[in-house]
Amino acid sequence: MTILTTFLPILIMIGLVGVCFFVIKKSFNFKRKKRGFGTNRFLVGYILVLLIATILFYVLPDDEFLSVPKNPLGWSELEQIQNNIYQADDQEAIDQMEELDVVNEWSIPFQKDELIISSTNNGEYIFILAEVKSEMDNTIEVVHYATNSMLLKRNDQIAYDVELENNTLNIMSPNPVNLKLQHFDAEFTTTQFSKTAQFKTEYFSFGIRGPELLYIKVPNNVKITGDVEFVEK
Amino acid sequence: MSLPEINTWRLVRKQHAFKLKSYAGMYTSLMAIQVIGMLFSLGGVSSGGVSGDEHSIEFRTYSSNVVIAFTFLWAFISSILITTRAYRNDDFTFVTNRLTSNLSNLLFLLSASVIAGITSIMTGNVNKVIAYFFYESDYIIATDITFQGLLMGTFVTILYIFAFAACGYLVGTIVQFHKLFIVVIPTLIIGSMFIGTNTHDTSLLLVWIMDTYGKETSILLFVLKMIGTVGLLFLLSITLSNRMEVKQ
Amino acid sequence: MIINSDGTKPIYVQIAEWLETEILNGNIQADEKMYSQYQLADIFNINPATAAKGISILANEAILYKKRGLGTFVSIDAKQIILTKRKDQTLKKLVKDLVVEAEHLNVSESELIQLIKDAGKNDEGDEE
Amino acid sequence: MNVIECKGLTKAYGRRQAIRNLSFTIEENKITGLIGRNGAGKTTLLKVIAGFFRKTSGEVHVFSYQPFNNLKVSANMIFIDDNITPPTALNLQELLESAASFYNNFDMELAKRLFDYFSFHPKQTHQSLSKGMKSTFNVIVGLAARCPLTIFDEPTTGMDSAVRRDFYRALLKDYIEHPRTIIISSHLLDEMDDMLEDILLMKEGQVLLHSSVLDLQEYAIAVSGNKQVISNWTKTKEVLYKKDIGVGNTYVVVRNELNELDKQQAHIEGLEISPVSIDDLSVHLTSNDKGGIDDVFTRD
Repeated sequence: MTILTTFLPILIMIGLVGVCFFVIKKSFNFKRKKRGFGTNRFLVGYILVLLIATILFYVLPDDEFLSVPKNPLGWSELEQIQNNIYQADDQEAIDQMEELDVVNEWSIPFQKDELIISSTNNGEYIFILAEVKSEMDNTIEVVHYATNSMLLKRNDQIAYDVELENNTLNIMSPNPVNLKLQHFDAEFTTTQFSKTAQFKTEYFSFGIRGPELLYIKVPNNVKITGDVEFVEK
Repeated sequence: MSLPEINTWRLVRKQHAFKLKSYAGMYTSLMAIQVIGMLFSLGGVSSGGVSGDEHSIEFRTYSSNVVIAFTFLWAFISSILITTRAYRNDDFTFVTNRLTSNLSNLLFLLSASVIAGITSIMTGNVNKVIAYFFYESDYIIATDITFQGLLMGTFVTILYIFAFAACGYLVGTIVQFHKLFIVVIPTLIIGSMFIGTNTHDTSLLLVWIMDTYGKETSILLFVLKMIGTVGLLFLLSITLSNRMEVKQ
Repeated sequence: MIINSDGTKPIYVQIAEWLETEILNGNIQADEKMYSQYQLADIFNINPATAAKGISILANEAILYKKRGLGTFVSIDAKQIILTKRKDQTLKKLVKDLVVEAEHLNVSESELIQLIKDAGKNDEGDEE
Repeated sequence: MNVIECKGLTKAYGRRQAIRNLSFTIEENKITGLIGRNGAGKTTLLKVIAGFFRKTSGEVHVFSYQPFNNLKVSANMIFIDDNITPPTALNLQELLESAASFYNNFDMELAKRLFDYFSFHPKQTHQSLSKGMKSTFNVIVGLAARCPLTIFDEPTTGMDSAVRRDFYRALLKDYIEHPRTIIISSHLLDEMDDMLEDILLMKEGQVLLHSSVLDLQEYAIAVSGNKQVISNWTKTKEVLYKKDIGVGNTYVVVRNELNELDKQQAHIEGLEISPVSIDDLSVHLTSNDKGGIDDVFTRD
């Protein structure tokens, strides 16, 4: 078995070379035709297809495209972000973290004096921090932060949502989705000398978006219970 | 009787022009092999997936890499073909000697490599456009390449293709020198792939090639290495064939 | 004239004879320029060197003369020379053959002379 | 001035010597016929002259250069044979244009006129032509190129006799207009001996005879008559060919060293004397046996 697995790629390669040799040799005999659909026209057609595709490709609306992060984060950096979040004293400290971006904000009117925070998430990748405001403005503010150096940080299919139901704040994880991703890569001959960011599957080893954070601020008369950690002021 | 002086370089250029027209098989075979390469990469040159508790991601990568690899093969094989009898003596119908014949072949292979390099880079766009319009996707992620980067990439591709052509040309010339090499050379190449497989998992030759050329990160050094290699290969071919007779 | 290439007579001899006939017929007058070897080569589809030999035969016999840089011309007494030559060589040889053949066939001399006389009567006026 | 000079020229393939110890010179602006049977080494000799093959030993000079791999020789020489396989990607028109770009003296107008005369179509491809048409196209290129040295190796293969005649005529006319050194190899001497100046007769890789056509026409003489008389008569002569006719008659070809007296003597003995065409002569000289094919059947 091991011998087979060692030599199989080589055998496949040799086979492929053989097929290519056959194809090249067959098509090498350029036969000129007096009339009819000659080889010449195939060549012209081929060049046209290439040109059209190239023009089309460069007029594609590339603002829709995501770009590969220039400095993808590794395990240690991601852990550092987690630690920083843990140790954050207040929202100001969070805002100062370069690695985090605000993805979404909610401001929800709240009259009651007890808030239960419920999360369907097991809390692996999202931190839920709460702070009791000094004012009594009858408003709950929620800010969603996500790691900005990850591939997917846009707020659509995989966005968290919050919903108030009586005195329960439901934090709803995005529904599990199967995302399809097209990666338009540059050629290896191009990337050999251009210092471009390379797309790697490791980006996903820490989840899709890296550490995320929901920062909840409640009026000071409200008592909070549930899946939440408190930020002492 | 005084004979007119022959300007070698002018003759080489004439032969080059002649070969650009008459070796049209190079273009058709290039097209055939690139179309095959494109078909191979229709579903993406590589694909993979990650699935966690929340979501799973499937991704497909589109690029010309497969086509470029196929084009390398094309350069190698078709350079062998133009050293075969049917093509080798084409220019001996008209004015030539070994040197001008080889030099014009070199020029022709360079021209063909330029065409092949540009088209092979362009084929990636065909795959990307097809993927964009016909395949469903939630996200498109594109490797950012500046125009300058693209030009350099094309240039590097051309160099690689030309190097493969030079290899093929040498192999073809050696085979023309003695038919025994038809057996010897493939045996050596295939054999070299197995050498080192037990300890290294990959062939020592391939590792060396990858280290010398593929992992070179300085463009200047890379160009110098390529020019040196190609020059050496052609020099060998020319030296060998300079003693060969024209058999029709 | 179509060159007879069955080998009975060398082509340059045929060329020479053709030229002689041209002169005898008056197609080329005395002191007129003779065909060049190239013209002859073209007319008869032969190598110019062969044609040149035909011309040089006639030049040796003084039927033609060469003017340096101008070409070959017909001599004044070309006709006379040709006639004498044909009489001396061609006719004598024919007669010799005739005599030998007559001996083979046991034809007596007087019989032969009678035959010649008869033939002469029939052909009278054909040729001068 | 000599265009081609060979001295002791030998070309061997392994042990077999295709041509051996050849010595001859060909002068400028002559049409030479290279005559010999198949395998006599004609093509090998021509390819050595053309610079395609390397000599094994001896000397060969073309325009006083060593021809092998020589650009100057190549530029002033064109080699036409029936193995020419031009690129399949080019049509006839483009082939003519290519040839014109390589040869300085190429006469496109002549090429065009011959092209039309032989009813070629510019868009035709060479590989679509019949064998005879291929040869015809090749000789058009060979003629129009007007190279100082023009070599035709069996140029008329596949041509019908009318085309052959046209070709020889065209060759001669163009040669008269533009004298140059031409070598034509053929085993069909009959049709072209009139336009040749010299003949180089080859046998088994060697030069048997190199002389002008004019001399060759008088080289030998044929005598036929009674077997007994002939055998007496030929005792002192060099017999080149001998063939029995009927029961008591013989036909012999002898070296022409006869004077008028000899001829008269022969005549008196009842022998018939006739000239030998150079075509027949070349056949007699190059045959392996004095009796020719008949000898194969008369052994007992």
